[in-house]
Amino acid sequence: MLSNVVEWLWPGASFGLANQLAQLWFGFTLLLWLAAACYSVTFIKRQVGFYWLFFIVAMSGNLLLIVAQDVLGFYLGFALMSLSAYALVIHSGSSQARRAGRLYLQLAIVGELLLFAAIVLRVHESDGNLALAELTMDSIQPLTLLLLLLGFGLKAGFFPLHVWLPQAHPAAPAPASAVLSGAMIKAGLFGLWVFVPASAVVVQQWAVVLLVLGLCSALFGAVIALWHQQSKVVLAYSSVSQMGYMLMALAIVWLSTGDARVMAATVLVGYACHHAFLKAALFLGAGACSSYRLQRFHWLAIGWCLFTLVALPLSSGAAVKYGLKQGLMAQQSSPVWLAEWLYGLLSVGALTTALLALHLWCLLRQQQMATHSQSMPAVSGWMNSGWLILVVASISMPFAVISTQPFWWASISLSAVWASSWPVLAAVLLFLIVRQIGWILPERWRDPQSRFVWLSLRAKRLYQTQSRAEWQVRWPGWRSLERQINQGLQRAELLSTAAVVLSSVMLILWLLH
Amino acid sequence: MNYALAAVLLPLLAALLALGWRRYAAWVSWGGTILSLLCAIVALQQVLSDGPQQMLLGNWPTGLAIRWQLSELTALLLLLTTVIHSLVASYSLTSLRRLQVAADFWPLSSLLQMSLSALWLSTDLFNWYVTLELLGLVAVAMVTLSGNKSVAAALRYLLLSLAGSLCYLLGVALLYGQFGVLDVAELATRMPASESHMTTFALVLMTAGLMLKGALWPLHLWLPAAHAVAPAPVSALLSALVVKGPLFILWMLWSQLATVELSHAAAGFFLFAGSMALLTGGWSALRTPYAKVMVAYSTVAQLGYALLAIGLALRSADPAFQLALWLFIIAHALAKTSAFLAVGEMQHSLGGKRVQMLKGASQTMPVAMFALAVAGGSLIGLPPSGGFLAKWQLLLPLWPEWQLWLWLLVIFLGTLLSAAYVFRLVVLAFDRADPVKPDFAPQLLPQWLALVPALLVWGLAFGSHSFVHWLGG
Amino acid sequence: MSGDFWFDTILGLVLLTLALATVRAQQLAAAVMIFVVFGLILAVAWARLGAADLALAEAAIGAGLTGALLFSALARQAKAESAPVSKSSSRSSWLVLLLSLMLTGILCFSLWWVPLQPEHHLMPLALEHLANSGTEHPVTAVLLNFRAWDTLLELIVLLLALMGARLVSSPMLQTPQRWPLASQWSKRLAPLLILVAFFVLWRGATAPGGAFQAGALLAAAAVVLRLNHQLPPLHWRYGWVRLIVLSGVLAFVVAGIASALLQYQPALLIHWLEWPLWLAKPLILFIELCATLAIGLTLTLLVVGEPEELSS
Amino acid sequence: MDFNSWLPLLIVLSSLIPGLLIFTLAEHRTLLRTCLNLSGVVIKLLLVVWMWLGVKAGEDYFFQLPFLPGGPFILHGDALSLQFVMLSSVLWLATTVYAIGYLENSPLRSRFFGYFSLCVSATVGLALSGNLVTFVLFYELLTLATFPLVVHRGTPQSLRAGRRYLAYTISGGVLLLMGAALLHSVAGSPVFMPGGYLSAQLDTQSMALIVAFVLLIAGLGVKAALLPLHGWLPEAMVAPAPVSALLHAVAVVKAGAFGIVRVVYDVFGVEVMQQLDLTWPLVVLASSTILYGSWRALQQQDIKRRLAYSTVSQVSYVTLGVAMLGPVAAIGGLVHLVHQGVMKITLFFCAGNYAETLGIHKVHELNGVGRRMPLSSVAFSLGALGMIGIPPTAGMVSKWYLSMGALEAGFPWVLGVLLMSSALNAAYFLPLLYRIWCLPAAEWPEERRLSDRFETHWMLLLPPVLTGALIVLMGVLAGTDISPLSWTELIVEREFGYVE
Repeated sequence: MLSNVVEWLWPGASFGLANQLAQLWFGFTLLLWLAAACYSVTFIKRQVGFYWLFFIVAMSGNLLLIVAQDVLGFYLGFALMSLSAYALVIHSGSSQARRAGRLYLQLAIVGELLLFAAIVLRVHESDGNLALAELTMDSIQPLTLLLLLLGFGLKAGFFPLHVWLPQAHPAAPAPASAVLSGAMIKAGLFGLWVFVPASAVVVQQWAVVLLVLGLCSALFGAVIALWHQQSKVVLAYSSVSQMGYMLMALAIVWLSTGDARVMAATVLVGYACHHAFLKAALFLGAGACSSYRLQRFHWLAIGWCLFTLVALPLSSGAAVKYGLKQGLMAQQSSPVWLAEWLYGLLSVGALTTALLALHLWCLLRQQQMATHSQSMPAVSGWMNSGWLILVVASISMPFAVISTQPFWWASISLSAVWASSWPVLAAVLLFLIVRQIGWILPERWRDPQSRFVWLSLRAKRLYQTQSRAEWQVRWPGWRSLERQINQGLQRAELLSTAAVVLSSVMLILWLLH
Repeated sequence: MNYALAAVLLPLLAALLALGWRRYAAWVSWGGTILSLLCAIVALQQVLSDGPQQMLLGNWPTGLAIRWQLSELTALLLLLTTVIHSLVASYSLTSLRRLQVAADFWPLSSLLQMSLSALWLSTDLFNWYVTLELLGLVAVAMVTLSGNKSVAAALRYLLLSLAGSLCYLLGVALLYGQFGVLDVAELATRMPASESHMTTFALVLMTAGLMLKGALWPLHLWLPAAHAVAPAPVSALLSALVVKGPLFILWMLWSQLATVELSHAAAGFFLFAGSMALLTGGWSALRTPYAKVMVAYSTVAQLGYALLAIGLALRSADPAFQLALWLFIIAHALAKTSAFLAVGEMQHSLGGKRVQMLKGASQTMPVAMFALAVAGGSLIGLPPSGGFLAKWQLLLPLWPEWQLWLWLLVIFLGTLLSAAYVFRLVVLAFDRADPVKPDFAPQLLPQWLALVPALLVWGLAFGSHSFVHWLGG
Repeated sequence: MSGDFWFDTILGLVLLTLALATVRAQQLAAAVMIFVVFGLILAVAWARLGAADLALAEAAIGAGLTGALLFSALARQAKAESAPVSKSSSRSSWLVLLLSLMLTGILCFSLWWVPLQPEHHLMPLALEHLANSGTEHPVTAVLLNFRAWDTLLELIVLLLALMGARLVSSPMLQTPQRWPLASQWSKRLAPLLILVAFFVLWRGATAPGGAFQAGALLAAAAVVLRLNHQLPPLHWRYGWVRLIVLSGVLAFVVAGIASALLQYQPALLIHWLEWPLWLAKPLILFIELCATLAIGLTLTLLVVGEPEELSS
Repeated sequence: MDFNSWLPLLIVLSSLIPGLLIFTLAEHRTLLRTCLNLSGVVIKLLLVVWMWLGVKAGEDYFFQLPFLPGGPFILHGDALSLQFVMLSSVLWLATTVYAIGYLENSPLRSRFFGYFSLCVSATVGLALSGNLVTFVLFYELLTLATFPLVVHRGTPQSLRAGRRYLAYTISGGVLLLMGAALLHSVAGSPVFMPGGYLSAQLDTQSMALIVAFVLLIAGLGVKAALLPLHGWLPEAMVAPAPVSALLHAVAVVKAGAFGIVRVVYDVFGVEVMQQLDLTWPLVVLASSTILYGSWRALQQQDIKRRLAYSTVSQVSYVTLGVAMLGPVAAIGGLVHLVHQGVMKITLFFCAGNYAETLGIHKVHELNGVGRRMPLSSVAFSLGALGMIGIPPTAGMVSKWYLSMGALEAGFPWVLGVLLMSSALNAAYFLPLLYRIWCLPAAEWPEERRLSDRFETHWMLLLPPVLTGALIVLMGVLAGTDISPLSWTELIVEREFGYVE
């Protein structure tokens, strides 16, 4: 554990990685960025300077927020990350990207402000303590909690706050999407983890809601994804879905106590790590799929990632899912019936996730087929290496990350294998049946447009108004009246009049006196 | 006292010499002024060290003789007169050569200085009449210096001035008829005790006459025409000095001769007249299309402050109002000198009488324009000018008396109006799009001389301690 | 009702009538003429009131000099252009009338309150000091000794009047053609007038009279001579003309300075215009003489001075 | 008198004397003028640094001259005044360099630089004023010295702006004068002291104190551009860029804000303010100004006008922080005095650069400027981000302290105001950045290309780049000893008697 107060930076600045989990978080984030960087070397072809500038700023922001041990440092990192990501989103310069970017930026700013308010309130609640470590000890006001949830939630992108995700991810270049989905949205989660004091009463009450919300998000994301025909949109919705699981994990962390909490935290970090690698790898794959000629091992890698996504045994997914279920059952704060219901619904979630994976596989294949693969360039070494890092990391995660190893071992027990496999099998079955029937999604249901892009345009019109003329006083006939007065004031007879008036005044004065 | 006497006689001698020895009129007059300036300084010093002094002319007993009194106030006014006259004379030395009737300017201006000095020193009702008459005639004669175009204004000025003098004289006669003395101090011992309709009427008559001569609202209408038509140094002298004479007498009359009730009643009138002067004078100055008329109206407005101060001083025992009155007089004299000299200089070089001729003056005649702006700053009352000092002295005792809030409002509005008309000129001067080209190369020295009084008045606030010490008791 | 009463009443009525007639006269010349008559009657009135000084002064200045001034003004006027009487001016004349009436009313009202016998503090004082003043006549004493400063300033007033007049260039004086009778008449009249003038001056020391009246008479003589071309043009550029015009004031100042120097004592205050007792009478006489000459010449120049003579 | 008491006067004179000398220079003496200017700047900066070190070490700098009766002319170098003095001296350096480049070959430079130096003298004098009378004196002088700069261009438009400027500021000055007179008549004009000097009059003269407060705030509010009195500021933007930059963004408006600080803390004092219940009206006023200014800024299509309205909004942060009467809020307000100055001057420099180099005045002309003028645009972006309050810029620091202070002082709704304002700031600044960086370039007029120069004249480029760097440094290095933040903490601790 290294923590380090730096006197000469902003007030209270201190850095360090508080515990093993934070180290792990830092580690996977760093790896993710490195992989994306490798991938970007040849993938990015226009406006390279800008791309790298903002890539690096976003990366440093992301790393800073993990490393920061004080509020301001965290906020600095968070803001740097989320704002410079805007440049990554609109990098392609297409109108779609700009629309998506606008929505992203609007929400990022709003989120930033809400977060700022939340942080200020939070610090105020704890008597101006700027050290993160001391924040978690205190109670929390409902308003602060709400603001925190909204602020971080807008970044984390779970269910009701996910609106920017399906827009921004397809617009951004693949490596940018990878880090967006793999690392940046996790930062929101990380923030919640860091800022919300688990033991506060309010948190205990709200966590149950969050648990349900997380599951909703998980189901919603996966189901909506099936409607979409663009691979990156599907991936984005998958992220929404997966963030739902992670939200559940977080809620479990809050709800559980003692050792169970440590376990739940491990699950949370493990889940984040797992999802980061696989989603980044998938995005890289999806990016390569549209404009590069893929080799067989590429498809293998994509397959493995999907395999992991649906949490089939031996993958890291299975481990973290198992951990999640364990955690859900281990916590005692929520009603038992709710936990059991949720436990059951998690299987439905797995089913939908599997459907999504299959849908995605088909889409990617179609994408590759649709283009003349021979005329496509081959995937370059840099890209391969970036991809490779992620896939290898994904495969090796259960072994490399010691804290999740118990779950992995547990997940290959027979019951666990069955529990994780039957939804997948059901999904495959369902998929095959649908295939067999030949039912395809009606045209008008495909790619539903999000209303939020339109709303963002309206919002923009609201604040980009034309200047109006200043309010001016106009008096009709003012000038001529004034001229008359002036002429009157300078008349010759005025003197004698004045003399008379003066004399009368004095006379009256005198007589009265 | 001897030096005060010298300060009165030197300009008289200079005037006589200048009349007789016409070739060197300018130098003689100028030399006389400078010498009298030195004398006035010494006189002030003596008063400050030895206290007030008095002189009975001819060494006859009190009552029979005319009594001269040299107090701190009169010494200061004497100094003011000599300072302003020497400044104007210096300016005229450099600029008056272009005027046809220059030779007549010198004796007249020296006589003006002499008569005003005599007025300050005197404490005799009839002697005041004579000095007033003298002052009026000098002023009229000087107005006519600019030739035929000035005759109408000068004649009007003459007639009204005579009417004013007659009113005053009538009042003097009534008082003399009743009390048989002319010395103010003696009258002051008798008059308030035996107050009657007669004395009231005499005071009213004298007030009317003095207001007419001093161009106090509502009897100010002759002033803009007369002051605007005169040559620049003359306007400066008229506005800075001549109108202050009647004001001085007015204050002496009401503060010394009137009963408390009467002066309270009169104070209301003075306050009203002062407010109206401030507002209408300021407004007229703002709207007039001619530059010098504007400056002249500004005099009308500024005299409103003096009237306000008189009114307040009559109403309240606070000596600060008196102090404010004298400070206004001093600051206005200096500022107005500068303003008229500057405007005159610009009018001469740029051609035209309208305000519009000042377009671009800050580029073509920067020093003169600067002088005008600086003098205007004092008229507005911007710190640290003398105008500011005076206004400050007026505001300080005014604030604690809440029932007088109306006059605060008037002062506020008057200040805004003065700012409006001053900056109307200044803004025009910064016009670079369409500047007025000078007809010939502007002379630099007169411009600098026009600036001197403005700078003096801006340094005034730093000497305020002395003023308070001298005037406030 | 005595004869005196009737005489005074008639005098007053005549004065009022003349004043009204002056104002209402249609022609300027007539107005001037009536005004001269008015001045003469007024002098009589002063005489009736026992103010011989004033009567003399009024006769010399009000009737004689003012008349001459007005006549010369008439002569200088180009063809009388009667300015159309505008409505506004008639309105303002009503105002003026109102003002005058009001003034008169107040004046009458306050005169009602004037004590008939004012408590004169100064008269006994003046009489007491008369012996030290160098002259026997109280008026002269007041003018040239007790309140000499006023007189000095009044002399300057006169000087200023001349200077003011010089500055306003006026049209040529239309002198009448040489008229033998007039020139003869003036030849006789002028010495007489000068003689009378000096008599009045001399008399001033003991009885009503003095420099102003004498100067006015002198001026009258000069005007008459000048109008009949029996006197050369008086040019302002002549040194002596200026010297004489200035002489009144100069004499005063020189006398003042000289007496101040004569009585100078370092420790004491200089008393301005304090004549030493032994020198008082000659000084006063000297001043009066100079003043008479100055007044005479000044008035002459005011009346008959020609533009090119006046302006430098 | 030893040197210490002369130092404040010397600081004022160090710009006054070069200014007066410059007036007398002929137009073509460019080199001499530049030397005079720069030497004045450098000398002033050295003196200020000296004083800064002294004040830090606990020295007292006090210069006194008899002036009005009961109200001497006092220059007093305390921690609070040094905040403002330091700001104006440093920014004067930047602006002088900028102005020399900006006005290259334009007429009437002697006049311009003369008045410019006078303005700085007045600003510094105002900062160093030791009592209310002296403050009023310099306040008016500042008005007068600024006016010629506003109308420097001499076009009808700038003359109109000048008239408006005068109408507002002179009225404000008169109000201030009246208020000062009232206070003087109540309690004299002693030296500004922490905690105010009016508590003795609190019981007997509370009405007078309230009236005086209203008058003073109204007078100061004109320069500080508080809500109904802000109308001059956007108009005054027709002045040349250095004038808008230093004077309107920094000196003049800050003079008003600084005056409010003085009045609230050193004349009335916290206790009297609370007793008289004067706090919340000021807070409400400042808050509404913040929102209104931002809202108006949104509607402006002219870059400088947009920046001007932004100034209206941002300067009220200072007022807001001061008005809330809490130590943390005071830190926020006072540190924003510096931060906003540096940020806004950067923005104005850059706007000036755009206008000078490419003739850009309107928002929609900014498209793609980022490629053509990258350094200026970077500086501009930093300034804009700072205004929004995005970390790690200086704006974030002040916003943080203001928010914390609002909570601490019991005005939680102010946090909402700050958030709204930040949102509006983002709404009017981010589209500019978007145009600058993200949109394709427009066609510049041929004569504006200036192919032989990199971006523009180096003298125009250096100042914004330096101040832009400062924006980030002041944010990142806020905890260092030389940062404005720690100096502000010193002020709050020492002057306002707050101990954290």
